[in-house]
Amino acid sequence: MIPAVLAQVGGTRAAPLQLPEVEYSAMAPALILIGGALILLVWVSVVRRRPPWLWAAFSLVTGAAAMGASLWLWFDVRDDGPRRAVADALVVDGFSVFFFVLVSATVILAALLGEGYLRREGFGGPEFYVLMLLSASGAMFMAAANDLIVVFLGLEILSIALYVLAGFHGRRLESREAAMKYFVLGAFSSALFLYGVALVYGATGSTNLVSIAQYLAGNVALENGVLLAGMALLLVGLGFKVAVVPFHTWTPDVYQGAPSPVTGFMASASKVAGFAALLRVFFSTFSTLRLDWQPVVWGLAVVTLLVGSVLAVVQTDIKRMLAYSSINHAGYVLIGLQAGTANGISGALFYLLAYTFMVLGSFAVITVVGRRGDAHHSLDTYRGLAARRPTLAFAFTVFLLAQAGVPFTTGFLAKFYVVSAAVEEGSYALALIGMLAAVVAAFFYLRVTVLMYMTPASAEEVTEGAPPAQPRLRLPATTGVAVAVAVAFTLAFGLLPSPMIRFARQATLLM
Amino acid sequence: MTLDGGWYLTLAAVLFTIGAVGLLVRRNVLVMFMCVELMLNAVNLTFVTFARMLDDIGGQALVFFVLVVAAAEVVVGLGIIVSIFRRRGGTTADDLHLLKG
Amino acid sequence: MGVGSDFPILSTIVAVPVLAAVVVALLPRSRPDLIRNVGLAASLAVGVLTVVLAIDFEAGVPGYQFVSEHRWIEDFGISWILGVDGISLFLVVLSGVLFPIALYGPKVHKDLKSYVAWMLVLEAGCIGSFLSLDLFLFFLFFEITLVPMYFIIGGWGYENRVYASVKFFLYTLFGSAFMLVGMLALVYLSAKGRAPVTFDIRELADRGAVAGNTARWIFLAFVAAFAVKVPLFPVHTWLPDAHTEAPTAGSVILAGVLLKLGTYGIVRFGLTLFPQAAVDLAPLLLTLAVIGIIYGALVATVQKDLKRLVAYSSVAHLGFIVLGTFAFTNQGLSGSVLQMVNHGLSTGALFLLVGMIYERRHTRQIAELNGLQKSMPLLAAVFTVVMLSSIGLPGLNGFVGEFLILIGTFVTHRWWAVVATVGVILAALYLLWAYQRVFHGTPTGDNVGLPDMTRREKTVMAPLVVLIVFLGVYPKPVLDRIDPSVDRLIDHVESRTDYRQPPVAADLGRNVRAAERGIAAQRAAREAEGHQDAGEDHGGAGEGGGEGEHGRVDE
Amino acid sequence: MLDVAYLIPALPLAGFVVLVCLGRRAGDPGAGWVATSAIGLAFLSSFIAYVQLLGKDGEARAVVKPIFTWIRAGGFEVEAGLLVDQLSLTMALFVTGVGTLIHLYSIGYMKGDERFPRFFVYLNLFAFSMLVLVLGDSFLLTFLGWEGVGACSYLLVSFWFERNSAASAGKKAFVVNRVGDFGFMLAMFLVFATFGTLDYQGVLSRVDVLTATTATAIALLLFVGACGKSAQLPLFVWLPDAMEGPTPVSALIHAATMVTAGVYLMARVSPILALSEEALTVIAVVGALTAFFAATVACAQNDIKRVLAYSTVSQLGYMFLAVGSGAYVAAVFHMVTHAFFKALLFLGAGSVIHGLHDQQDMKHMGALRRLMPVTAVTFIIGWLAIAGVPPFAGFWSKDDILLAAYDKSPLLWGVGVVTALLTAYYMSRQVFLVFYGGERWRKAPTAGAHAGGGGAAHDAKHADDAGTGGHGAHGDAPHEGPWVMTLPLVVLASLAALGGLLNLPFGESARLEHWLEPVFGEALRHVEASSAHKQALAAAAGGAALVGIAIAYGIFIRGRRTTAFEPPVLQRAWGIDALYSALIEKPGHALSTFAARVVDARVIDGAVNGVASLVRAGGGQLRKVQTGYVRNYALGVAFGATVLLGLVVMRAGA
Repeated sequence: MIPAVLAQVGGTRAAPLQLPEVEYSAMAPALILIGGALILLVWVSVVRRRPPWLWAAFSLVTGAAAMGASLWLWFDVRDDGPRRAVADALVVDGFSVFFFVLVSATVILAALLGEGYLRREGFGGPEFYVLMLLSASGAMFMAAANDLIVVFLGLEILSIALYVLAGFHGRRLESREAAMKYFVLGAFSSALFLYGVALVYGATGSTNLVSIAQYLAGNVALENGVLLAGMALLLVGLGFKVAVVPFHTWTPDVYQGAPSPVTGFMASASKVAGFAALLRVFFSTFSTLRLDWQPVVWGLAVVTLLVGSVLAVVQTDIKRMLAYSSINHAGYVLIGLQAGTANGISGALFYLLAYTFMVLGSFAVITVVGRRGDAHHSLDTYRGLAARRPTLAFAFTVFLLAQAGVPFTTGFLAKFYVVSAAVEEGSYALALIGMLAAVVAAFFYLRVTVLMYMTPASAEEVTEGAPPAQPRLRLPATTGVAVAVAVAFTLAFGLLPSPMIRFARQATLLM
Repeated sequence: MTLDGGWYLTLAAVLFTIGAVGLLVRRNVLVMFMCVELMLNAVNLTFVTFARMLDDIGGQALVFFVLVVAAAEVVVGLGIIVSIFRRRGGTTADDLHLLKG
Repeated sequence: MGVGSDFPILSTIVAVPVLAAVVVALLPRSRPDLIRNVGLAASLAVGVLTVVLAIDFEAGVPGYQFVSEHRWIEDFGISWILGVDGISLFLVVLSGVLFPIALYGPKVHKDLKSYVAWMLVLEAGCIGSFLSLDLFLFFLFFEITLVPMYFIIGGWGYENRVYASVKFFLYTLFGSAFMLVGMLALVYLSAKGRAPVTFDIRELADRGAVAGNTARWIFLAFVAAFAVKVPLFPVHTWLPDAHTEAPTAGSVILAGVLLKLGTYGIVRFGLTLFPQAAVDLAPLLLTLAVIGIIYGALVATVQKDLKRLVAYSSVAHLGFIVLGTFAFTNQGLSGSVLQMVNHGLSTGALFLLVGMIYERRHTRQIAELNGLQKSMPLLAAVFTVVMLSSIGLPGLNGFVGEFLILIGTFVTHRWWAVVATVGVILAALYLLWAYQRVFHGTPTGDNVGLPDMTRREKTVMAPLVVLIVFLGVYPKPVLDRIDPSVDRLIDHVESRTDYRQPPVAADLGRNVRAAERGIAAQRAAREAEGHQDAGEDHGGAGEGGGEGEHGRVDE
Repeated sequence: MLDVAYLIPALPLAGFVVLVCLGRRAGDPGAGWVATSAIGLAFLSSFIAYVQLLGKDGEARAVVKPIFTWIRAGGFEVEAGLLVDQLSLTMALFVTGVGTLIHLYSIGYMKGDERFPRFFVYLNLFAFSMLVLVLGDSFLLTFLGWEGVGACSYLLVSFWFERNSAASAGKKAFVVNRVGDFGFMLAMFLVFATFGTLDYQGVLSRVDVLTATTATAIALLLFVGACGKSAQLPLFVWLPDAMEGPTPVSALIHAATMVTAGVYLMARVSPILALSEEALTVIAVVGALTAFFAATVACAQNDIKRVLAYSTVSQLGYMFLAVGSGAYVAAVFHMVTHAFFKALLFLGAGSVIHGLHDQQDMKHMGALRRLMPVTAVTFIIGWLAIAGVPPFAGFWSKDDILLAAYDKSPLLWGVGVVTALLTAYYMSRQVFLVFYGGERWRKAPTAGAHAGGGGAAHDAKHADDAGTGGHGAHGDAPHEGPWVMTLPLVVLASLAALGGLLNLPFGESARLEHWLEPVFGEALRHVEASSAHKQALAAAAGGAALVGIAIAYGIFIRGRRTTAFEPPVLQRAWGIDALYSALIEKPGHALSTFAARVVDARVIDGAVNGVASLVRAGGGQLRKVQTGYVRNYALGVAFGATVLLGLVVMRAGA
């Protein structure tokens, strides 16, 4: 925002200082989240000894308010068209609002997840919620960014909070290690991203996405090399965030090490926000350079799909396995991007929508099964789960099969959508590779169902470390609600997907 | 003597590379972190240079954002590093490889 | 017992098992009887509905009947379109018949609730696949069947069940991957220009937008999915494992219904959507089919496990069905469709019988069984009938289909038919040999004094045996319903390609019959009284056939 | 008119259905009487139909009685109907006639068997199938019966399934027949491809459209089918083994009726055969060779039933010789007379076996004529008939065949005459060994311990089951059976003695020929030869028979020997079974094993599992990259960034 202001100042030296109008209403969801976080902070410093559920309840309310504001914005944008805010630094169009909604949903589900987890692990404070809300606001800024530097700011707001969240469970060495790795690598990739911003700025003379697009449309870029190098570095930075191979290396370690609800939140919000920026920057801003980035994205999609699925096959830790699975999912979203059409983008959006609920649901189950100490994530823990907790096992099965792309789930439609976009554009090979990777991926999802349904629990007692008898798993009511919501979403919109498809499609068209 | 903008850019690129290589080869987390700072400042140099070349004050303003963010990162990063290595003698990143595979 | 014309019978048939599955899932685990009864009632209701459907079905109409069409995912051009024609009708009836049998017949030793629920979901999936006229909808049903079957094999199967169920799932998914891409390619290539995107196969077939190499590739992509499902040599190796390890009901449904999804898919989608490609690539598929026939039979011969033997016999039998499909003659295709039903009945029955043996002896190893006929004469007798049906003995159902397939293939692809006929010899060899080892001889050890079939087992086998005999003796009601649709399909292929069915297969035969009838009529004049009823019969047949045939000749 | 024809197959079918429904409740001998009356009434119906047919003109005697449309698909349509003409009715008459007698006989023979009702279920089903075979109005309906009788044969041969030899024999019969069916099916395909129909009338009235090649192909393919069913070279191997079945089964199925189906089929398609001289020659040569070959083997067999089995093969060879020579009437004539005397011989043999408590080895028989007078007398009549001694039935029919063969080729005639000599010899040997000589059964080992030839012997269990009761283990004097067993013997003996009357070669008395002639029409070849010529040939045939008997007399009565010329190679039927085993069975099994254990398990499934292992191994290798060291991860990111930068720089430069 301020650069634009300064630019104006630089341009018209003698003119009086004209401050851009900050349209608060346009940024309401993000502001609500930030406000909520601040209130929580103040609250906890002023009033001591509050029952912990209150923090969760407040976060839920905040999330719901953000969701409400997002929906209001949605109808507003749909009727009156996109709104630019803060001197063109932010744009509130259908695309942004789609992500506002998605991130708000993430917040709500993660708050539900967190409550049970924090209570079980004995964390009383509101820090988790504060950080989560702030992180989510960063995600919203990324989605609404109309300027590369705002993307960077959003990215950092998102990430810095996540670094802390990853190391939140201080008693667990894994958690701290995850935080350290995430932080070092995250900072490294931020630097790369930022260098990319700088090069693009140098090549086009602006960091504003619209200006860049206009410049590229109007001029044959003189310093094409600089521009392309900048674009490549942007891809690296955002690719890191969404875990695209080969920038994915942090993902398994961080997913495994971070507290389970944090992993769930990270897997959804962080990936969603990263893709929001990636899709907007590449599809809309760099659309004239499509021929340059399409083959690159093609290649990234292929290695992401293959590496994600193949590596997941050999994992023995459920969180790590899902980390690779999330890498695999990133590959599918890239298929949508690679198509480079409105259909592809709406496919990608739909994929992210479906993915958010599947992955949060999965981590909800994992949180429960992880038991006290958040330490039981070996696949062996899932032996015979169906016999002990049939409903939980069924829910997990739904999430796993949906991720595998079984029909009548949103997961299937998501794959169908992006693959159809690819096929429509003639990318048959990529589509086929995607579907074949899904076959490999199905193997490791099935493995978990095999353990839950087809393996007796008794065999587990042989492995050392595990207690002789499985204590009964405690499913907190809030987590139960989260799981139920995720299952309902996955199945209901798997059966009648039209509203969600239209949502994604309009979001793309209103970009 | 006036230097062509290209030299600044090259310098920035070299600094950036040094930072990156440093991050890759050093094992002390603090040093690694400093390398990141070096990279960020190389970027700042790039921004300023481009702003001069383009005669656009905006690029120079961007540097402030970067500095602010870098400061925030330092705060959080040092916090994490301290919390991890509080009970350890050194700050070697390689000590942490519980998670792998 | 007709139903109102606006009653959505097809949607009901698909919905009833799903709703019943939900109901079962909500029932308390502690009420196994209730669960069983709900499941059985639902599947019986579906069975009755399918029979009503078959009765209400108008025999002479070649097109789709009872079509129910609802918009579903408009953005993708996807609709909920169900319809039935002669090709799918009896597969639906077969599913309706086999599911109650599979649910009621074999005992379930654990977790009845999930078992029943999965079976009902499976039923909906299978029937849904047969009824779908929307490519996307078909794919959904086609894929969803994997899930319940996976859980049934993996949850209630034998020692090696996990390997088998995962193999089954992934193998099929592998094939489907190609089909999904092919399907999308077809749909989008068909939507070039101003035409809207649609998955309606009637519309897609009409447009016939893909041709040449493109069509061939897409056709192959479809075939990849169906070939795995059929299974066609050399992608058949999931089948023996799945069959062997599945619980009895799983094997029954797998062999009886699920495999038909593949052959049905080839007929409905392969031939309808890609006539030219199907004609072009027929030699490839015919060759694979023939290899499957011989190879399946040879491998079946040396199996040591009874279920595995039956599984390989399925490979051979399904080879016949594919053979008939790509013969591109009325007989071959009708035979294939009929044989799908026949194979479902006889192989389903065989698996039930093997399951009964397993219940008593807890082994499927042929070497551990002998002389069972001594103590179980009735079971042996039923086994004999079913075995003879599987061998293709005239008078039992297996023969009619097999013969039509072979004769239909012979007129267009002579040498393939000749080699395939060798398979008929081999079928006798491996089944009789197995029968001899299991049932003949003097029983020893644990094989002495086993109880014969129980009332429940008799109840289960009775309808199958009756159908096996009925379809062997009087397949006409079935063929009369299959024939017009098959005719239409061949017409469709002929109108889109240079291919022409040999006249002998199309109508020469009928002309001969007509000429004969002329002679017969003269005779009848002399023997007025004896010939009356037969004359009526002839007249009716002549009309029905004439309409279907001559429309094509004029084109 | 002729609606009674429907009853001919319907009655045995009804009997079958009734017996199936009754199950064990039908009881012993109730089931037997139900079955016997069913087929007895079928015989009556046939006879009524015969009388009705006589009331028509010669040309109008072919009547199609439609039943229902069996199969219809596109241009392919099969109306199930009965074709009642002279040929099919002749067949129906002797099938039901002989069948009734054998049913009756079985009531006595099978008495006490634990599966007595089931036996008659099968018998009635067989009778139904056989009648469908002969009365069917199209190839496909004949094929229905053809396979039906095959299945019944399978069920009946392995009736005593406890014995592995019986079980194997049943399976072998079915499978070898299937090889023949392969030919039959291909023939039907070819017929359909050519004519567009499988109806006999539709096809046979238009044979002129056939090219010579197609005609030859159809004829030979049908002949392959006939070879299977009628046990001709090279597919005869199942018939001797089929003697494992109960003796009435051997009599009914493997002597009188089913095995003649091949001859019937050839006679039925005579208009097609007439178009192909090559096919006729092949048939004649195969027939002659089979006749000779089987006769040599029969000379060396010790099992009373196997002698008769090979004799049946040999006699069937004669019939094919007749067919090949265009003498269809002679073939049918011989078929009928053979049905009489061979059924008689089998039933007699069954009586002997029954009386000796399942002793089948002729070396352990002898001098039975005093103890079993009825059996002996009737058996001797059968012997004279088959040996070709005038005026018994066999002489006349065999004479007809030899005459036609001479017309075809003197060489074939020569083979026929030598075979006639051998026939007389081995049948005499049998009679002398069984009914004359010393009472060797007194010191015979336990029944079944000494397996003759191929090892056909009832187990001791059946000795108990089938015993007529009242006497214990062996050592009892051989005895005659009850009246239900002797009555059929007497009736058949009279038929065997007088059967020649059907077709005496004198003037107008050639009734059968006259009756059948319209069926064959131009296909039938008439031998144009002087009567002196005919008489000389007849004398030669008769002489050969007498020489054969004389030789046997010299050896077994005069020489009092019990063994003569019986080289192992003949006992093993020229080693054909071993040859098949070595050439087909073993390589086939090896091939199947290879396909299952190597191709399927290793190659195909190996590839499938290999892909899975490959993915796993790939994952295992790839995860090594994920070292857990953060700087390695950073290196990964840097590497990826470098590659991307390199790519875009290359792109920008290009």
